[in-house]
Amino acid sequence: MSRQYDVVVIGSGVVGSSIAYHLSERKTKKVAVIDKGFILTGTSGSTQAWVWVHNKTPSWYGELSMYSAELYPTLKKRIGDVEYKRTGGIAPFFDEKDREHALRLAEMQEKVGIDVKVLTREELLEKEPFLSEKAAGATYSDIDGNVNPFRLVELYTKAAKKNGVDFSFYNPVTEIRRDKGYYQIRTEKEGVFTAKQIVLAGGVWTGELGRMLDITIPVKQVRGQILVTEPLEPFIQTTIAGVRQAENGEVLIGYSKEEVGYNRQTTLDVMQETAGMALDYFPVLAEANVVRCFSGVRVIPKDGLPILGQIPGMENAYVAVTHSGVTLSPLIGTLMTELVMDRETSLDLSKMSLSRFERSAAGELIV
Amino acid sequence: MVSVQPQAYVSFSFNGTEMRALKGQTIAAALLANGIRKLGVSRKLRQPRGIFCHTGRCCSCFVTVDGIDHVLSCMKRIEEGMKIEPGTSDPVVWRSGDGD
Amino acid sequence: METDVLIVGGGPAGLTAACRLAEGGAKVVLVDEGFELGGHMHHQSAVVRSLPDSYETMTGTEFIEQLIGRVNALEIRQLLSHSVVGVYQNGDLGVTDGNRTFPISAGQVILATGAAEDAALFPGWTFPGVMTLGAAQLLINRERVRPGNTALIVGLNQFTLEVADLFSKENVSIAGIIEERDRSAVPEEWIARIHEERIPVYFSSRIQAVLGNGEVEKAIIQTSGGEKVMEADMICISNGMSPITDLAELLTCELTYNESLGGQVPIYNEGFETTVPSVFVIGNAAGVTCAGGLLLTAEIAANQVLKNLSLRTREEYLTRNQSLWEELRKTENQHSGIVHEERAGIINESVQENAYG
Amino acid sequence: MDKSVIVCKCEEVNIDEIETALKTGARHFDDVKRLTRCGMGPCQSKLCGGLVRRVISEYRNVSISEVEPPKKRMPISMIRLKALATDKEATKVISVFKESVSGVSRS
Repeated sequence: MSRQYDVVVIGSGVVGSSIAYHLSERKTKKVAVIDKGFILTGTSGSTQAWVWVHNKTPSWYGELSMYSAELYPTLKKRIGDVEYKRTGGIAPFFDEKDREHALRLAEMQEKVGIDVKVLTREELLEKEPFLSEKAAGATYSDIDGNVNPFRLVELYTKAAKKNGVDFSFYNPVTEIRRDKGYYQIRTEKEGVFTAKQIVLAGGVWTGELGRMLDITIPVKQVRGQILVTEPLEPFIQTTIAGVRQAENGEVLIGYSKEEVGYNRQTTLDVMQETAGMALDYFPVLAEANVVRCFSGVRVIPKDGLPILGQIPGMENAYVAVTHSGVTLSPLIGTLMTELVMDRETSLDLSKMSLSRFERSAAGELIV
Repeated sequence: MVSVQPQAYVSFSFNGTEMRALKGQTIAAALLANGIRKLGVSRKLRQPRGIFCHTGRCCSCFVTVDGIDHVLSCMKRIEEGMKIEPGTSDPVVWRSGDGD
Repeated sequence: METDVLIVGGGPAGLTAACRLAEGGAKVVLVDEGFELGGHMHHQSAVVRSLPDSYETMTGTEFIEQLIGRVNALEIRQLLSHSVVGVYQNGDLGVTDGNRTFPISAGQVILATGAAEDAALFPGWTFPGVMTLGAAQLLINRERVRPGNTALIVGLNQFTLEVADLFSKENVSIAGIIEERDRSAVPEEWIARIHEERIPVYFSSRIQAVLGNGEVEKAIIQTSGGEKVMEADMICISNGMSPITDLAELLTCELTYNESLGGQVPIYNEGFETTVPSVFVIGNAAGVTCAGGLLLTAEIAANQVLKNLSLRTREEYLTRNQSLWEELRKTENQHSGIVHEERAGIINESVQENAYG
Repeated sequence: MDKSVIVCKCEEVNIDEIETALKTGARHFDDVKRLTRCGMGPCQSKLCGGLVRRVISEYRNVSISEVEPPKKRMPISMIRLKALATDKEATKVISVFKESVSGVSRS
């Protein structure tokens, strides 16, 4: 027996669950979400969860992130308290020579409306008194912040369920076929789901979903390892790229990148390097206990930029896959809903089309 | 007190009160020998905590030793002159945290 | 640091393996997070019941002291108060002394991490005065502190009997033993022994509440005959043990669930080698067993490690392996809750091929 | 049993909270952990691992072996940052600033 839906979203991570929630707000279509695991078993449950804008490049990507960050304050009223904090974001540099680069970044971002300040050491230490005096300065913007990713995905899901979305967990998709204008999605545990429209939002596994439709979605897996300390008295005010203090006092530290496929092991090598980095930033952390280390596998499209929109040549099939899913989720949910429901979007998505990779392969220059 | 052969004693303080314990005892045992069972409080509900497993695993016996927080009192021996404070140093911020 | 064999855990199993390996000519490093060797057995003032025939009758403490004597006489690098933090990418183990973390590179790794006592759920189990029975035993025998004046013990088993003796010797009175199971599910021999000591046992009972000003002063128990308020300043949990497998898991050893071996336990072959080549698991970490079982699993693994290091011929290895397994079977059938087939049940055939092929 | 009984001692998560998470479709220890924080405290589920699994298995009416145990994480026990830190040159850890700078020079 087949289950009939208007839209099936594959993937219940921060991107998939946001899309499902935003679709469900229209209350016109029957929506289902299918996931091979449970909410938060993938990347969305293993992230630093910065809502990060100010040094995203190229500028249009920064601009996109800014629009998304602007949607966060209203999210609380719509789905509940996701513990979003607009703390301001700092990316410190330790070499005075880097100031020149910082100024160039600020100039570039200003053109799209992102206010980036380049801080002197004194200004930096005034904002973050416990930061190492070795820091030479930093780029800073008010727009950045962080969120609790667990609450975020949980509350997107809860709100979507309330609006009638069906969730099917622990149910891997094994096959997707197109038949008489409908998509037949075969699953391991619950048979076939039939849908008029499908959205691939499988995060790090989206490439595999694409293969089921014979299309190439070029994403790579990049592992990040993060150390977590015991809860400490609040001492970090802003969101610092690489080190942030959560609401409960835990400090999350790390910014590592390794391409090791889906391997989510942590390694003592990177943990030690990360601990070293933490002390470079905040010498006061020396006596803090590290309680755990976790790793997440980020999905990074081949060119690092979001892949968003209709799948070229495939009617009613859409893809939404990006790094920075946490930052971009409110905007992606909004835009994808517009696309799926209204067939047009309030922002031009053409730069993010999957077709750019074909064009690029054909030698066309893309920026 | 359990019957023992005479041994050396060490002096230490707990919450400012001078105490004495057998040399070689863990901090947890030294405190227990002085009638102290409440070693600290839990993080969220601030309920008292004490020795549970005494093998370094359960993490219920945290104390502050010479200013260093969250020392497992069952895994460290008492030393002459140690200043022990109860394990009450967790910040009073409590929300669900982040990260897997 | 480099070594032929790294042994994690200095309890009876780890010490036995260390002795055998060092005697056999291997370079051994022994790491233990405690500040003395011996593990739980070090604080067992009771006679060890299940030692193989070659041993004379002695208490756990005496046994361990002898074993430590043997270890100290050998050239074994001992790292006490050192804990294994985790694993490096190349498979080396990371060890810390609390001041720095460094790698140990070992051709063969033996996990002798022991077992941990299980907790039990009842309202108030988190309060001071509630502790594991093992903690109470250790406090008396090693720390020389009486953990309380009047104890309620949750759970009636072999270990309860052993510590009940100790309590009576040290003038800790026992208000009662609370056992969830029905009387018929408990061996008559245990009940008889408890009756001799005049300790009340409440079958089909559980703790309903722990009362006191932030620490144990009284408990309300729910018995088949209704509620009963009992005065006690200590509640000791004797709820069995589970193998400690943290490091085995980090080393990506495959685990399986086996109730009679104590829960999650690594899969191993007939040399106690896990699914990760050259990583062995022995003692309670390989399934909670009796004292004799601890030593024999260690002997069996040491035998194979010596073969792996070419310090023992294949023939010597085979003969010894066979006789050790025979002895293990005999000892465990007699003294531990392990139905011996359970061990055979988790022995992975693919691992066997790997080891013998 | 009283649903307010604490199961995870470090994070003080009770039976009721665990069952609420299970109602949303959580099946295994780590699913519940991400929703409730059980097992996320200093002992890293060493103490509550078995207890939580039992609560889950009773609620789901499956044997304990069908409830995945918590994924073990490093460090095996808590460690001070200074003891973990190394002088070894960082190769995998990068600076966000440097990364954005390379974006600036690219465009």
